[in-house]
Amino acid sequence: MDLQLILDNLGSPPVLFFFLGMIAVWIKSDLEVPQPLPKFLSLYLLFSIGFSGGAELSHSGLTHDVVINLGLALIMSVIVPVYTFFILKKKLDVYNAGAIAATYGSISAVTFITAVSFLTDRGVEYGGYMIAAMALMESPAIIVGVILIRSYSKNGNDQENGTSGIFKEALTNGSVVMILGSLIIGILTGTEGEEALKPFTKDIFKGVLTFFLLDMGLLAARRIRALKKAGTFLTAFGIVVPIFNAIIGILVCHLLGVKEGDALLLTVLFASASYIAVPAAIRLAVPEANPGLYVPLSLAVTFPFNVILGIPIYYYCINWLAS
Amino acid sequence: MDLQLILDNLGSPPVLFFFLGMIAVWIKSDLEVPQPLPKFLSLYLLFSIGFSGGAELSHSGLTHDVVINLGLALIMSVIVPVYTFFILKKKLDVYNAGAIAATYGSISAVTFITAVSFLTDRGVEYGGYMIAAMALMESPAIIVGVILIRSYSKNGNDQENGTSGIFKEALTNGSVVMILGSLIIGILTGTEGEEALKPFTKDIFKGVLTFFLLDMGLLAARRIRALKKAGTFLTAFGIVVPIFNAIIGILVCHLLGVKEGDALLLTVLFASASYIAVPAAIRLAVPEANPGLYVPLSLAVTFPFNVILGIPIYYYCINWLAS
Amino acid sequence: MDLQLILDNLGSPPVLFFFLGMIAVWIKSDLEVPQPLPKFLSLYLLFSIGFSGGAELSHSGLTHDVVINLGLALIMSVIVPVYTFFILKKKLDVYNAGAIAATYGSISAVTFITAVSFLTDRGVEYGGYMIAAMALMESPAIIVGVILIRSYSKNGNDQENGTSGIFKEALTNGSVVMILGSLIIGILTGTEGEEALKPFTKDIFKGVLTFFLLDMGLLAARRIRALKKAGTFLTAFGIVVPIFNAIIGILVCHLLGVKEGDALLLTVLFASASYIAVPAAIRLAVPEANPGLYVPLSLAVTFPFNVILGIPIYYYCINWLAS
Amino acid sequence: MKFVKKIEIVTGSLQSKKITQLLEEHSISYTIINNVMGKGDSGYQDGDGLHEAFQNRYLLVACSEEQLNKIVEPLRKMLAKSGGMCLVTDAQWLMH
Amino acid sequence: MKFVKKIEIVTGSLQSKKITQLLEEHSISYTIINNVMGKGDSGYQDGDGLHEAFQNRYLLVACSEEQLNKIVEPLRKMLAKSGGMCLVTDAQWLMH
Amino acid sequence: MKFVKKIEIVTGSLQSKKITQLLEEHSISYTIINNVMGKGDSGYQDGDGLHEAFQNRYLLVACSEEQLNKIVEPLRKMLAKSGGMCLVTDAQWLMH
Ligand SMILES: Nc1ncnc2c1ncn2[C@@H]1O[C@H](COP(=O)(O)O)[C@@H](O)[C@H]1O
Ligand SMILES: Nc1ncnc2c1ncn2[C@@H]1O[C@H](COP(=O)(O)O)[C@@H](O)[C@H]1O
Ligand SMILES: Nc1ncnc2c1ncn2[C@@H]1O[C@H](COP(=O)(O)O)[C@@H](O)[C@H]1O
Ligand code: NA
Ligand code: NA
Ligand code: NA
Repeated sequence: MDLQLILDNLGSPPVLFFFLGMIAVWIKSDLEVPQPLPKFLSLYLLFSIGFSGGAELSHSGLTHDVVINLGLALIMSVIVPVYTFFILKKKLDVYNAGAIAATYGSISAVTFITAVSFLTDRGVEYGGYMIAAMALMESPAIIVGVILIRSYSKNGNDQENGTSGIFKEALTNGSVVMILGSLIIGILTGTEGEEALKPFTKDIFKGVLTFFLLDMGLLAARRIRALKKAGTFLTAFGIVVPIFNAIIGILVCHLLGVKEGDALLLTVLFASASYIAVPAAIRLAVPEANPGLYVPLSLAVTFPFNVILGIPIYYYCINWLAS
Repeated sequence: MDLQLILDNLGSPPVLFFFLGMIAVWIKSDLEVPQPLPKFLSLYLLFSIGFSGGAELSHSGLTHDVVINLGLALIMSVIVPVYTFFILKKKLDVYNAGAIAATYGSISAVTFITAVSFLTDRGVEYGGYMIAAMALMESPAIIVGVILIRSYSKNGNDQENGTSGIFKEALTNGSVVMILGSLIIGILTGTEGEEALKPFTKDIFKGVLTFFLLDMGLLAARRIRALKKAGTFLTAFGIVVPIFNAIIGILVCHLLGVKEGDALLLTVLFASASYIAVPAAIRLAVPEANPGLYVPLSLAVTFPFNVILGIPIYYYCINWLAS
Repeated sequence: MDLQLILDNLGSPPVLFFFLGMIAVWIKSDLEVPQPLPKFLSLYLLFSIGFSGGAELSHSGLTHDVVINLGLALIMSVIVPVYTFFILKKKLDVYNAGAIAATYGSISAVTFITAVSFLTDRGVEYGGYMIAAMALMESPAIIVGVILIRSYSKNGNDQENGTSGIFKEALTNGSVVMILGSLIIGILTGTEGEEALKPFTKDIFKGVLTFFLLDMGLLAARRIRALKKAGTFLTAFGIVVPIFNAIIGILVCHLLGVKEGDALLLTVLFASASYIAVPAAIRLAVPEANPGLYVPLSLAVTFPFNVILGIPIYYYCINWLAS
Repeated sequence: MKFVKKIEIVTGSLQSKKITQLLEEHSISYTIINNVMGKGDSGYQDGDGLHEAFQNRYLLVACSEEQLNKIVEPLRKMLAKSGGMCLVTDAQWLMH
Repeated sequence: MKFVKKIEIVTGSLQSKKITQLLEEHSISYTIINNVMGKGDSGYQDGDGLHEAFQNRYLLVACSEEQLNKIVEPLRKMLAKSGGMCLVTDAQWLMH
Repeated sequence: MKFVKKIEIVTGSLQSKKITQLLEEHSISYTIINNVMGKGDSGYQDGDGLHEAFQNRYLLVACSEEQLNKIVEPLRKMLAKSGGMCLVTDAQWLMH
């Protein structure tokens, strides 16, 4: 069954178009999705997933599952950057260690959305509050990462941007505002709003996601070259840490009795790494860190790993534990 | 009932996303819909509303309502810039008075489209010829405004662009061509065309409008700062004049027995002000006028007022008079 | 019946919006679809047509029709550039003759897609493998054209880019990768994938095509001015050669018993000329050729001719021969 | 290398069309960068206005001194009306 | 014609905001080109990162020598932090 | 401030890739502006062709005179083939 799940996932349109993007780069095709369309498509995905999640929440209401899931999300987004920071510090300087740690403490919205699409295809339910969990996990890791860097770097205290500046930036970043805003509006407009926007937010959703993953494939493949500089240690890090975080997620969810769908999404949040919000914040807050390391690692290693193999494997493990 | 209508409108997805855009600017988020996507979305809205209006017309045929509505539209688009010009000239120089007058004589397509969506949500019918009324009202005010400026400014006659140049530009502006063109094509292709394009022009329409209003909220909020320079007089102008024009619209429609749906749309055309076509034409034809006044006034005062409060209030009044 | 087919086609939304675009340019309107949206829309069309074709193929399986159609496609994409090259060489230098020959040996994806939409509107079936035929015909003409130029130009052999470079570029161009990739993914995901993406790839397809043809009309009309320089010979060439190639297509399809739908698509491939892939490749490989000739010829003469008159006429002839 | 005059113009997108027309009339080559933002005497051109009327364009021209002399007066007049900036510098053209 | 100093700055989009703020404070006009790519000491800025943090901005300023002198020190400090390039040339402003 | 050579190149988007490759080989930093339109000896590059083959790119390089000397010959050869413009000016680099 394990293998079948992986094969099914490999054979799904989003993953196949991701491969197509990678292949296009490898055969040196001039295929590209011109800017700023990828940015627009990702805004659309956040809009749709947030709005649908909110509508979902307006039906189900808040249960005590919510508290557990949001609590877990928040705790992990603080723990992950701390433990990875100390691992990374053994091989890298403080700036790069903090930057990568922040990246892995945060999440990848597209990986999450792909997992949602994976669940929907299999008719598995999940709670609308998981969208809130995703939004909640975007930013804390940025703050934790920057605090770690400031504590361990020599001239950590003569930084111009106070920690409060970083706080504000982390909380007002565009994707967080988009997800949370859409979620709240989805709650407020409920079934009526959901029905009115359904053709836009639901019907064409999978198509847009598929098209977007083509661009992600192009992006990821272009970044792979940069990985040579990163070396074996970092490349291994980009696969081992997600697996490790996923195992934590799977076990904790099992112990707390989190339902199948929610468990997969939480696990994917733990296992994924940010390649938009965090890198952008770090680029400004920690110019000493090398974007040639933290961007390709999450984009060209962890993202493809999760989307291609991670999601079906995590799902298999969750079900295997449950049975 | 009044309050309920307003609350309903406040709780509709397009208005809520408009608020989200404004909030994003206020909390200094970096959320943005990258150019040229807003322009593309507005082209889509004109395309869809024009085409649907045309298809509608091809069913209903031309009734004598058409003559009344188009006549009213044309008359108001000439009267409004004239009377507002003389009010504005008391406080502003001729150039700015003319520029703002032109802005208020013309219309806002997005306000109109939001009103259409308001009617559709409530199952209220309106005539497809109202789209033609909208197209008809876009341009005349530009010409009236420029003529007023040339008549009252000292060196009015050494202008290089003759009035005929302004005429031509006013009539060939992109949004007029897009609406009228789509309307005519909608008439020509009738039910068959309508059916074929329905998923694109109708089903996803509300979603695109909602997404677009997010960007309008971002835009409007960014412009609000500029209003401080405009002062209280102009800010008050931006609310009082639309209300006054709306009252004229409501009364005239009542007297002439214009039907509920058409009456709302006509009132909204009277009450709304242009923030794309007219400002663009004025920027070129009257470089002496300050775009820091005429753009924010229509975009950051009148547009939000109409979309948030105006539409439901006007609709309430129309129904109240009718009953 | 001939005339009725033409009139029906003239009255279809895509063709009418194509006219609207042309009219907008003629009346000097500032209407435009801002870059890079046209490029995005054309990517969408290739994605959708490729994917749908693949899904179609996964149902029908490979029949011996496939071999005939793909064979014909390949043969014509080699023959056309050769014979047109020798005609063109009588009036033009080797570089321009080769460039235009390559353009006419290749195909126009949008013409093909418009023909698909024409068939769909009439409920006529066609084979999914025709998408493969289209992809197959994109590139060979580039290679043939460049080889012809190198053979007949004096300093043909001191070119830096070897023929192998041209080969590689021709085969990896973005649109070929997009169509073939989507086709293969469509085959792999079959009915299930088709269902999941239907709202995106099928339902809104005609609307997007219609919108895109508006931009094609704008483009074509802007290019028409350049035709004056091209002169009568080339303008006539741009209509006579497509008709001649179409006649070949119609006769060969009749002789080989190719079915109605496939025959139209094959004829349209023969008759159409490239205005994206080939011009781009030629611009780089043969800088001596004048893009002011080969672009407007295919874009402003052959493309409109095929879309407006060609498709219905070819379809009429195919049916007339068959009856 | 050849000595040339380099002209850089920034002005509103719509207004710039007259300038390119002037250059066309004198058969002078040029380069255009679109979607340019800026702040000048007439306030912000921030591209936010949903219309290119609220954007600038940047024009770059390399020409001989005679060509410059021919267009300098009409150019000055156009810019007096449209506003914007025009800088002239000496440069060397890498012959090819 | 009037002699002016022409300043050209290329730096990260996010960082450039402080520089335009500095120019605003000194009431100096400027021109902005967005979506600029490049390669420098801190690697590629290729716009591929789905965020403007990974793009540069190009700023063009024509000002008097006094204005330049007023901003040169804060500018230097900002660029020391943000990286990027700043070129100064002499130019002539076509008066209008 | 340090004296540098400023090189400005405008050529077709596709052709410009060879030039950035040349700069990479010599470890010279550069700035790229995409979507540049223009008119030159080989006609219009108006970006209308649905493909970047019909657009220009603008490259800006600040480098030392030695670096310039190293690349000037291959650059000249490339431009001879691809067409376009290459201007060289003296500039001062604001050290940071
Ligand atoms: N001194 C300057 N330095 C750089 N750009 C300028 C300068 N003055 C004007 N500009 C540009 O020219 C545009 C129009 O200028 P103005 O007519 O002064 O508003 C502005 O939006 C700027 O982009
Ligand atoms: N010597 C140079 N010539 C042209 N552009 C440069 C140069 N140095 C830096 N840049 C630009 O400035 C950006 C940031 O530079 P850096 O801080 O050195 O990475 C680069 O991405 C380039 O666009
Ligand atoms: N004298 C010039 N001034 C400004 N830009 C030029 C000049 N000559 C060529 N260009 C630019 O270089 C591109 C290619 O030039 P060409 O190879 O001469 O057609 C043109 O499209 C222009 O953008
Ligand atoms: Na994570
Ligand atoms: Na009005
Ligand atoms: Na052909």
